[in-house]
Amino acid sequence: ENFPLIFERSKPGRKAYSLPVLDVPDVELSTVVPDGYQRKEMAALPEISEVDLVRHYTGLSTRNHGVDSGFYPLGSCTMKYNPKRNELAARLTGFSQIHPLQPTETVQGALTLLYRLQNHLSEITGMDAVSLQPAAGAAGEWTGLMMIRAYHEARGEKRTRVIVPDSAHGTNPASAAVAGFTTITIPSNERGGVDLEALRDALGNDTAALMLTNPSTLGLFEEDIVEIADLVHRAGGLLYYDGANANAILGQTRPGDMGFDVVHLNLHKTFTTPHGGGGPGAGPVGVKRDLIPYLPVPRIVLREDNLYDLSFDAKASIGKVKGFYGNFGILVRAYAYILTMGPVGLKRVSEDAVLNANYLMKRLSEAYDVAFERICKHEFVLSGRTLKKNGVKTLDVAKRILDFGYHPPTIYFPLNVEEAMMIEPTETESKETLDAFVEVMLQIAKEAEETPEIVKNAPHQTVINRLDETQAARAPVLRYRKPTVL
Amino acid sequence: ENFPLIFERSKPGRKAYSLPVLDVPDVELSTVVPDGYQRKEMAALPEISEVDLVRHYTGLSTRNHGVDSGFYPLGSCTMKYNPKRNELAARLTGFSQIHPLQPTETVQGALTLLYRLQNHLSEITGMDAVSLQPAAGAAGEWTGLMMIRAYHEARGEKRTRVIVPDSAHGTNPASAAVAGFTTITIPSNERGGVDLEALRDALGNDTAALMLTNPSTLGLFEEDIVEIADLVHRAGGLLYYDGANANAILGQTRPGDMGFDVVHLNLHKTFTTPHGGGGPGAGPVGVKRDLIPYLPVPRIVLREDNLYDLSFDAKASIGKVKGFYGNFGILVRAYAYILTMGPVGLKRVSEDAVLNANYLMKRLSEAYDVAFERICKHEFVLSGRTLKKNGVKTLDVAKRILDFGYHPPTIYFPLNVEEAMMIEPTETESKETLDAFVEVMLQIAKEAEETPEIVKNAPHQTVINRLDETQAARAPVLRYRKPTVL
Amino acid sequence: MQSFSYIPNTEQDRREMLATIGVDSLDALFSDIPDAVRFKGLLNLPDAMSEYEMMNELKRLARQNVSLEDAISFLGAGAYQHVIPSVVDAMISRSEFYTAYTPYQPEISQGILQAIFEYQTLMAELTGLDVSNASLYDGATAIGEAAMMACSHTRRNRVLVSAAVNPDYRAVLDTYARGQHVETDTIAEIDGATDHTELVAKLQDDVAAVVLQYPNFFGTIEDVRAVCELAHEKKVLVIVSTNPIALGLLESPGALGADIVVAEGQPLGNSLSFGGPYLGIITVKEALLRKLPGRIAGQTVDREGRRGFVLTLQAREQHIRREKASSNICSNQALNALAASVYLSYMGPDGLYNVAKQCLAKAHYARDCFIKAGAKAVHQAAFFHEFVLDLGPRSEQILDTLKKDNIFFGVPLRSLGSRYENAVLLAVTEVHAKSAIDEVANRLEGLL
Amino acid sequence: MQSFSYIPNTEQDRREMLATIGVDSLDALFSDIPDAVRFKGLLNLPDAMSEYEMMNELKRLARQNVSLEDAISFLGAGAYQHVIPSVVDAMISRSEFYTAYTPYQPEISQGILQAIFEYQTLMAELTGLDVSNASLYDGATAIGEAAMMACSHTRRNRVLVSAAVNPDYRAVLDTYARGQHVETDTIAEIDGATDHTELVAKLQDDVAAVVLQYPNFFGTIEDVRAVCELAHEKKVLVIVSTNPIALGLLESPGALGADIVVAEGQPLGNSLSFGGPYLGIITVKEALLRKLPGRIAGQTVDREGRRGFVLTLQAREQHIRREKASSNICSNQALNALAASVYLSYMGPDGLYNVAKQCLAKAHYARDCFIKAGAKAVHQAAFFHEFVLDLGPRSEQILDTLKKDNIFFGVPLRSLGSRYENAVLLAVTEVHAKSAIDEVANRLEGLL
Repeated sequence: ENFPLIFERSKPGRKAYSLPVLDVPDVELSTVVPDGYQRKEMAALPEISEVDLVRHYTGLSTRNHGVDSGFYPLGSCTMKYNPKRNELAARLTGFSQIHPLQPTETVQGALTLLYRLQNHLSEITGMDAVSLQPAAGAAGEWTGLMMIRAYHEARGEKRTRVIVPDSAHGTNPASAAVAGFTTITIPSNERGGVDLEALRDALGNDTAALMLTNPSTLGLFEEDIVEIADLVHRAGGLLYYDGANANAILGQTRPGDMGFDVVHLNLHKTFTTPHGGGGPGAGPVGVKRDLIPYLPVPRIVLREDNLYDLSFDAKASIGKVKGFYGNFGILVRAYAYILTMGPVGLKRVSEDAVLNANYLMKRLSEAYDVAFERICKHEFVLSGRTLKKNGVKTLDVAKRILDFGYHPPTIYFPLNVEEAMMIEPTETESKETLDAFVEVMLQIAKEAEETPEIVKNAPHQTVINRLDETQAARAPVLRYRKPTVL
Repeated sequence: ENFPLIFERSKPGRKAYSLPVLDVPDVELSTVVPDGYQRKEMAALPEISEVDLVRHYTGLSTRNHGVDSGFYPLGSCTMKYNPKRNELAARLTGFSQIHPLQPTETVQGALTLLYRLQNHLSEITGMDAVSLQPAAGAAGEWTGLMMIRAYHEARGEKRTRVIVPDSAHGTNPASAAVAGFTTITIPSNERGGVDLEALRDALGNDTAALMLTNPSTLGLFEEDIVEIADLVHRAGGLLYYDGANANAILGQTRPGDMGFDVVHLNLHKTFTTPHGGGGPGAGPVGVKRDLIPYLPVPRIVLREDNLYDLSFDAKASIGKVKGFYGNFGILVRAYAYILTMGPVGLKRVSEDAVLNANYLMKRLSEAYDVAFERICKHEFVLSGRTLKKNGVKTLDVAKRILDFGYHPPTIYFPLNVEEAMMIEPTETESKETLDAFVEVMLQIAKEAEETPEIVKNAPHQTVINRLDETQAARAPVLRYRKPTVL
Repeated sequence: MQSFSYIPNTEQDRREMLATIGVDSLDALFSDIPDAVRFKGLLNLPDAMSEYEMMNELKRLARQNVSLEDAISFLGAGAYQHVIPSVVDAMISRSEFYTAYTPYQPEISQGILQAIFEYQTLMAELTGLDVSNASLYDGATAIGEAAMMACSHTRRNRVLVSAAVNPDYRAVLDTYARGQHVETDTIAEIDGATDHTELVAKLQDDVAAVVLQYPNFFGTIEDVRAVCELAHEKKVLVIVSTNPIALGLLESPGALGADIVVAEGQPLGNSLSFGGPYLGIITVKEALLRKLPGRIAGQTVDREGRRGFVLTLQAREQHIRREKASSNICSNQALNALAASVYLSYMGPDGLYNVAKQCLAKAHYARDCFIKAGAKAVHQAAFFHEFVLDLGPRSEQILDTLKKDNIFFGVPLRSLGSRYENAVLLAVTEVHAKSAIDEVANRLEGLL
Repeated sequence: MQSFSYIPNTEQDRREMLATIGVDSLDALFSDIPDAVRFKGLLNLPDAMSEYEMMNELKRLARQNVSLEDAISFLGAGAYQHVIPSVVDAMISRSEFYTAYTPYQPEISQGILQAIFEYQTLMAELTGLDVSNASLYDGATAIGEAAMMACSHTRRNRVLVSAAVNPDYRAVLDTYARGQHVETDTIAEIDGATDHTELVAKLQDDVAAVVLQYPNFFGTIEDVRAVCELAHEKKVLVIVSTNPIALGLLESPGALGADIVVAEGQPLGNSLSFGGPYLGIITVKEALLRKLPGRIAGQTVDREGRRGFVLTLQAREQHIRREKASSNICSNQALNALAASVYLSYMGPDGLYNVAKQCLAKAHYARDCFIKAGAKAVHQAAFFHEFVLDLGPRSEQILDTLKKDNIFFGVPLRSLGSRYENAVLLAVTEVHAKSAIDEVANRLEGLL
């Protein structure tokens, strides 16, 4: 039976809403709304009682898997536990019910928090200044690249190319494009790192930047990072650090110390803010001293009278990149997390994230091909190519995993590994959870060998089985329409 | 696979808790704790991380059916929607973080609320004064009966018997017993009401009170209530109103007007406070003027200086019936509900509760025996006796209902109806929900006829099927013990 | 027609339903109510408020209270301010828990049933006894239930109660006792502890139980072991009311010999909420199981052998026993019990020990500070996290002055008699920062 | 070893895991980081705080802000105070929603996928266009994305922007435009509405789109229909930034001819939160679907024919297009979109109309009151719930005086040039009681 759409629960005349009675003189619409501007047909919003609404969304929620439902080793997404205390913190009335345009004297607490968070993120990344504005990782990339562009332009240099490794997230080249750059993709070497020869070839006086995720999406630390930084800088380019994988390096090394000039962090990955089913996130961006003039406005500053303020005074700034000051509610959560962990805790995060990943990789290597045989960082990539002999694809393995109450790994990414499965356990998982997951993965490998149909027809335990994605794309149905009654 | 117990998720040395570091000089336990009073063996509490704890209880929650999960027509329990706004109200810091022994000047808001709630409940029940202290309906019954005892004793009368109809909740006779009375049970007449002859026979100069639920647990209004009240009063007894079914009469009639002397309400039924999986509830008790002196202490009073206060000054009071002043958090929710509904809304509640029940009764009468063929109030009783020819019991019907995502009705109660099913839809359900439930009930009746095994072996869709209750009682396992490792 | 968020039926629904029923008006559905007692017109209540207005009104009332977030409070006496981990409310706010009823249908109630089973285990572990029920109303009523149970079990009808038991608990016990024609008798306290000499004198054959508190109302760590020995010699049961936090560090009453342990469970993750809803804990020795009031969850198996949980031993309960019942409890404090389970699972043994240790250390530190500031100790006995100080004849004014700065120094004990005329009871827990204690000590010094 | 609530591994776990891996220390797992760039020592951050301390610290910071619960505020300008029904937070707090990632695995993500599908329907309905995506970051970036999309679709690279569009939105659009080498040009406003004469003059062949706001930054109900006619004659797309609350009452931009509608979705059940997270709404005509940035959910069936939902048309997205992408958006504001869906489902058509009507009526009432009190109207055009008043040369002091009583009268517009030197922009919604408006009018009268 189909789970009804909220529109299918609607009944004309039913009402849940509750509003104060209008206590000022009512207005005659025709006297205040220009002719032809009164809405003729009301939007077909559902008409539903409160309990039916609550049951609808509660029911939908139970048809969804979150971190609180079970292990979620989705590579590159850092699906950590989202602390409940941070949810409370963000909902404090003094944070949730303040208007962004209140006089700054009346929001000193909020500005203090933002100022301190900027400083903490600077310290964590080894950068000189941070802007908290970008709403997501991709927005951070774009902001960073716009600053790199401004930097080169200010120096009178015409640098139009951004270099990215083939293992990069799609957002890297896309962000380069929307920041007005063209992209050069360079291959990885046999150890999964940047191919230095290819890099040297790609570098030139049109090089604006190299974008690097380190550790990479293969979960591998770029061992040649010092040399790479040197090469890029000598070519006149800048280094951009994609912080998607920063969970692996907290307190172990810092992008700033590695030679990066610009960095973004995904607070919804490394700093435990919830993913929200696809957002909101936050992608603060940090820069070295030379790039400070280009940071977006407004900046959060401490005035000489010890009050915090918003500063719009930055002639070289790339301007505004988002409404107001960033996803404040997310920033509160990240600040709460940093206060909770402290320097010792954050270092422990990277230790256990890496420990868990290596442990899992080692144990899974019994039945799956490990893409690169070396110590990994917070994640690693398996290849499902060995299962193919019985026609079992990585997709099938992923679907079979669903039957055991886990979210599967990221699949078919990175692009440079055949039948890739990218697994990131995070430090918030216990050894028991990893062990139980290993048992399932070994069982699936065995099934792929012995009873491949079970895997190929998976999932069997979910509320719905495999969906026809081709039909979805070929004849898109992107909204509900009320059936016409004949 | 068994859902693990929290103890089975435990691992020595794992910690979730987070406490401030001790900032005063530590104490040497042996210097402050008497010899032999330091705990030798720590309680075997689980050792678990925060995410594992959250997954445990989140997982347990998904193995439970609440009102938010679906229709819950559990007769006599008034399983209404529990408004979300009331949850917020009770959690306001100014309510949730106040100590009961704070100086009364610092809790005037709380006392105001309690005072007004007392008055509102007096108005709703038609009584002269209300105490909010009892923690539950049964506690309210006991409190009321203790007052009745005190009343008779104060008048020098020795009245030891309480009369209850055979359809009464078990708490009625039990409360009478723990208040020191003996009980006389009288049968119902053929219309489901009090048998007046039997009542006359039972009444005497030892009659302390008649306890009546009106409408009764059969969902029937006691049509002879005026005469009954007269009979009891003339015999020198008092009338006790069990408010379990007050949802049917809000704004339609009042216990006080019917002649009742003492009444309790179940705020967790009629006033939408959540049942919490079995509690906490609240069972305020209202009395007529003559019984005011016996109300429990403290009472909430308005002083002449317009400040609210707690008064312990009541020589004839039955004393204290609970710690502090009642289940305050529950009282806040009920107050929020009354403000939300107002007099018009509360009347509408009883109208739609009764409308829904009669509609459902009418439609179900197509396939089930209705115990009493008359207009019902907020609930009604069906008998499953007609299904018995194929060996299908009411229990089986209830279990089969589980397969459709509903909570079944109350079964085998009241005791005076064979194979009883007691159905209370409440006013918070929509006609569509009732219609869908009817379809399921009709289908089950058909199954009982055509494919009885489906019903007898139900449920089929739940996380677990029928449990061995005999074994549970015969060899009780009431706690977990760590398996001994050999 | 005015609409209400919680009432779905539209005017058209109502018409259709009336037609199906076969009556022509809603009024007809109420025709069984005699006209003489029909309520005409509308109840005299405030008009319905929208959600926004209602919440504003309640926020206004809430702001008229001084919340402990804005105060320094050493109030205890049965309700204690503790750190409540955020996970507690997050878990009890899962609507499948809080919108459910008592788990009568086990197949769709395994969540709550298992949670109760786990709660029972935690309570048994903590108190050192065999069996727990699913909860009682609160610490005060739990003593009442325990005493009545003891009388029922021993077929005796006299209960001795230490004067060092919380006076509120004693008052509630008295009400219970009056109900069931049980007599209560008080055993005096000396230096804040139960007087064993008087106890021995009163331990007659008709005594069902001795009730004492550990740590007691004054904070004193009572010699439970000695009392148990004395009582058991006379086949008298011992009921110990305890503080579950203290049991992170103090020997369990079960290990000391108690037959029944009761407690106010509020300190286990339940908010103060002006006195309720709280949690009544009760655990008993196996021998008393069949007299234990309230719900009990038990483990069993389904038809396929899977582990599951049910409400069990219902023959004890009011809905079966009816007029033969010795307790009438039906609904209880399930959600508060769930909060306690989440709390204890979160703290673990180490965390609970740590909380208890901090309470103990901070209480001793605070007592020393306040005595240095000029307050006088009233008792010399060993104590856990509460203690009594004498502030001298200006006690009332001093408390009043401190109150004006939102310092709630303690609970005045003058109702306990002349000895306590100027005495206050203070509770100190892990929430009290040293700086706050020092600040209050300073203020006190200036006032004494 | 210090323990952390979120890190389960015990010391023993770590030892066992290292042994399995085959290394002898955690340090060995970081040996791939060149020693020269290893971070030695500890980061210079505050020491770890317990939950209680952290929450106290954040409560302290929160109290340093004047929340709108303690103020009367007519601030708007892109962020609006509305009644948020309690069900909204209750629903988005279901952890299966908020702790999930983008629904890559549809079989275990039907909850979010269906919610997105419903959201898309609601947005299409509200704006009167064919297709919605799953959300963008906010109202400001939505204009940027819309303009870039228009350029990509028309293969033109010039965008005309009304001066009556929120200046913040224009600033963000400028940044987007600079990134993609697009030129933006401003169309002046007259009496708070877009100057059609200047628009006509600038509607050249290289223009991809005209951007206007409806109701616009000053609250004016722009003549969208006329602009659409002018623009479409030149095959120029029209992008309308709207306020979703207004659409409960005003004609939908789609019906007026808009090609792309964007909006700040915050007013739909999202809290003010000092500016974010908010909700970027975008809907387009069918013809533009393949250029629409961001996630889109679509309906399909599973192998047994059951209805289900998936992310679809992914060929548009950055992870497929990579360097050929015209938008880089990946994560979005799914939870805010869910809040908007819950809000709209709760309000229904009647509720949304009612909110809009109250905003309109109260804004007109307030404007009249403030003008009677001595403020001067700046524009005469028809407006929805925002309007501009001139407070004269003492404007700054007046705002300052009111602020001291926690009255935030409006947003000063002096940055918009000399005409607005002493002007403030006010927004009035259903949260403003008549009594509050009257009180402020009184205060104002005394100051003017």
